[in-house]
Amino acid sequence: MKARVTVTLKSGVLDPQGKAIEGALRSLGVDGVASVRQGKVFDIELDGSDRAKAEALLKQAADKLLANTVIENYHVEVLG
Amino acid sequence: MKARVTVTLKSGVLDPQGKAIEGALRSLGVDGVASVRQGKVFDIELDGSDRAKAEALLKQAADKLLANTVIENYHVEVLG
Amino acid sequence: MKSAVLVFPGINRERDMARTLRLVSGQQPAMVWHTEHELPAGTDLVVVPGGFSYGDYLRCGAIAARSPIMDAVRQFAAKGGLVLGVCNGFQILCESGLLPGVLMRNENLRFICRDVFLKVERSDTPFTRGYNAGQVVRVPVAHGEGNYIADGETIARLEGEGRVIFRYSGPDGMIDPNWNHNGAINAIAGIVNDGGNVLGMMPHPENHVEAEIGSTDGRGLFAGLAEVLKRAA
Amino acid sequence: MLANDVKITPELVAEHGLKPDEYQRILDLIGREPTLTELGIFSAMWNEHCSYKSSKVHLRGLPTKAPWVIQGPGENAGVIDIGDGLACVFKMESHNHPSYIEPYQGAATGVGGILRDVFTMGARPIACLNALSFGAPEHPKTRHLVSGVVAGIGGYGNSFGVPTVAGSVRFHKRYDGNILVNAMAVGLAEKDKIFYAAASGVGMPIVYLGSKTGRDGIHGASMASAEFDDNSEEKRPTVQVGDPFSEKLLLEACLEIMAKDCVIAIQDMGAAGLTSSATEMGAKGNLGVTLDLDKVPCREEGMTAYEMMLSESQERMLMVLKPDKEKEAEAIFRKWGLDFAVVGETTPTMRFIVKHHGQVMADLPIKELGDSAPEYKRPFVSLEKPAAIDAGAIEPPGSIADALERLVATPDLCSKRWVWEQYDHIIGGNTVQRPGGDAAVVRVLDGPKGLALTTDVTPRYCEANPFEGGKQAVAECWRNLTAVGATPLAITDNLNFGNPERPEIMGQFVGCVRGIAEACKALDFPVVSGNVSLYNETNGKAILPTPSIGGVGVIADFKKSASLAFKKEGEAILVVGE
Ligand SMILES: Nc1ncnc2c1ncn2[C@@H]1O[C@H](COP(=O)(O)OP(=O)(O)O)[C@@H](O)[C@H]1O
Repeated sequence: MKARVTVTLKSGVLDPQGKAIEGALRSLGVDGVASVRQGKVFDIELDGSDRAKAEALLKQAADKLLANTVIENYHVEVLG
Repeated sequence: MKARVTVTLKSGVLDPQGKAIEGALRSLGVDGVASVRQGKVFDIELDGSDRAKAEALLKQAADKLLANTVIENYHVEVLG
Repeated sequence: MKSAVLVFPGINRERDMARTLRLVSGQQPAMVWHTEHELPAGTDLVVVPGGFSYGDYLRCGAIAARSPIMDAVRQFAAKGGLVLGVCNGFQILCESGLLPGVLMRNENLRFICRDVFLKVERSDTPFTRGYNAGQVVRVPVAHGEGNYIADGETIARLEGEGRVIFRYSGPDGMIDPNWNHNGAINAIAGIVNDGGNVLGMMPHPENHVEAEIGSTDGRGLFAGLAEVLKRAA
Repeated sequence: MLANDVKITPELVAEHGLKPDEYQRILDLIGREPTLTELGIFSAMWNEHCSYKSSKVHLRGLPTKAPWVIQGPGENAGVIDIGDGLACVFKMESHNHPSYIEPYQGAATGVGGILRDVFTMGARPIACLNALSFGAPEHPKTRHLVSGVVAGIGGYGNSFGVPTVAGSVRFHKRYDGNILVNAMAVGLAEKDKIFYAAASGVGMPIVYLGSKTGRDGIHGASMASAEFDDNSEEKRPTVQVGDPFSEKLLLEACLEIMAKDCVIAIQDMGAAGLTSSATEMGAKGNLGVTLDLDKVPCREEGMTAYEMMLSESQERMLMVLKPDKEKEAEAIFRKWGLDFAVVGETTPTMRFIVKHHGQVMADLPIKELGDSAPEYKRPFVSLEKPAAIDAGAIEPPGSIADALERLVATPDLCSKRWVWEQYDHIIGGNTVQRPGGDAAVVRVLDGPKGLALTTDVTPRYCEANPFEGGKQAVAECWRNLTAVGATPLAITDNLNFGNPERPEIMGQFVGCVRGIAEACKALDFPVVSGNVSLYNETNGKAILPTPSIGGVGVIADFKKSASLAFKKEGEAILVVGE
């Protein structure tokens, strides 16, 4: 089974990379970008075929490791 | 308008990060993960409301800066 | 002083740290592998050294923070044991919950290696006995992600409780954005936990303990610790 | 039974960079048509990079011996005796083309490769240097290339944990389409504990160590040969991605098993991967080698023998272990989380045999693979020397102060702090003189000995007069070492030139090499390792001839090294020399 975990910064948390990208886009002449926030995706290949079990597993992975829940939110999606 | 650009490594390209995460999940006792590949997301706030224009803009941003097209693929999604 | 230096895969300043501990205290530290479940008996100082544990993949310090030895360190700290985390060690302590906040990418997104000036805010902690409050020391930094942040409440508490121990400053002790090379909030370079027994800092005092190699400004930290531990013993 | 899968056509031969007469040489050597895997093996072994076919005859003119030279060119790195039972192991190597394609990863893997060369010999790396040449600052690609290359060098070295202590950066429009990234690594070992590539003993296990093999960096030729299907995206030749974390583990694991005396021979899997490392270990030890590719740890599914033999995946090594130490060595590698697999053995046959899925994919004479590579005496001409400029005919500057200000503001002469601050130059706690001076000085262990390190060359001198330019580069290196108080001991070189098939380029090469040789002989300053990078040109326009010289010197007491800064007001300033 394939799944994707997306980890994004909580709103309010400063994002120096996003800020820098905003600036870089502007200086590259890409206009119309109001703001950028950078996050991560994890494309995960799972053993087994039980969706519910997979989701539970991914939540566990995200809580334990993939996200730092002090500053990040995560979203789990089993693609099947 | 909100949009998301997802940047992932082309298949076949070594992903040291994904590899390290796989190992870490295993030693944390999260079982059933066969493989992990790490990518990036950019959550972008855009001026204006023309979807087609927004998509073109994001493609340009991805080509110029957000993705390294030698080793990465990207996917643009305007969320409205 | 019976110190223990933790060794995680990818850590690379453990040898610098061990040499400094030996130079200053005259005693060889124990090198403790990350899969251990216990610290050596009688350990009175745990040092989490700098480097790139697990390549700093995922987030700096994230994977190391979850290794078996860190449970032992948490127990050690809970009993008041002294823990020092430098650079990656600071990041690991934050990721493991022993210290609040996180270290983000440097403001200019670049790795920066240079000497910086640190203002020592307090001298009444076990880590700063060797310095005077307000003293300015010159020590090097070498990091890409040293930009300390935490939520407003946490920062207010840290400041209110006097837990900011080191700040990036000018040579005269002035706090000025121009001297804050990584953009850390309130120019924070090092903090302690609420018990005052766990210190995390980005700069490398262990690389400035000899006059011919940089300076001796980093020595005070280790000499102070050795003194405190000798008195306690 | 030899698996003859693909008809070898002249087009396929050409795609593998082999000339018709070179292919004929292969036919004569093996007496039959090669398999595709064999053709790949020959192309890897006989390309310029591996075989030095255009440069070899000239490199023989370089002085490589001195009483303090322990190992000259020909091994992974050069080795010199620095006294007190210690040896200094060092080499410089280019990663020019990959860095132009993907600056971050290209430069990073360049650093990774040269570090492996050094620790393969049993040395712990103690310093890195680099010599970088970029196009004109105003060229649209330059900014991107500079920031990627500098970040890549830092990204690898900082994480691996070796200080990058010196280097050089230049800008010139002749590098617009062809930048140069030369990386040098310096390591320290006990002088009687150096490890070499030559295998010994028949029936010894050949062990694969490090990261898994993927389709990294497989030549464009493989695209033409691999059939296209739904997975063709998977088969795209890809850029090599560096993994400094794995390399750091590989370093620690290698040094640990070397200390436990498990190793007979060891070879880094460099540019031509499994092919060159396996053949070199066998050929140098006068032994045959049989590889079983089914045992090779692979990152991707369905890799063919051809792909495995040509893969340039990084962070890998090949070793011959003492059979009774195999278990011990394996335990050490597992502890560091690295792959470990017995993939073959040494044989008495002098054949290089590659098996995959029960079939023989290659069966070649191992000595001849390296020894019978073509060697060219390419024609060369010396270009007309440019006429001397009459200094009197040049308008004097209005104000010396203005002229000085303009000079120090030029990209070549301005401070390079913005570069070296991105490199960790203090890790190790031994950096006595940091970047910014004439040469870096690094303390040896706990002292008092120190090593002085520098890289130098002035390409415009080499262009104007290759012989004098070659001499000058060595002399400059020598001066930088003596200026910090060191006794110069030996050099490594990285010879970057254009297309050697053009006589005027070959003329530059020959001239520079002769100049280097002359200066090295005069100074008793031998060349102990080096690297040649040819075909650095775009659209028929070559780079400036750029023979980078990396020098090593020794200081008895690091505390006595001299630095560049004025120390006090009112002191006399002396000019020494002509
Ligand atoms: N790429 C680099 N990496 C590390 N150090 C560098 C690099 N480029 C320049 N430096 C350092 O900056 C200083 C000045 O460089 P350069 O202009 O080449 O020196 P010079 O020509 O005076 O020998 C030297 O100390 C050199 O080591």
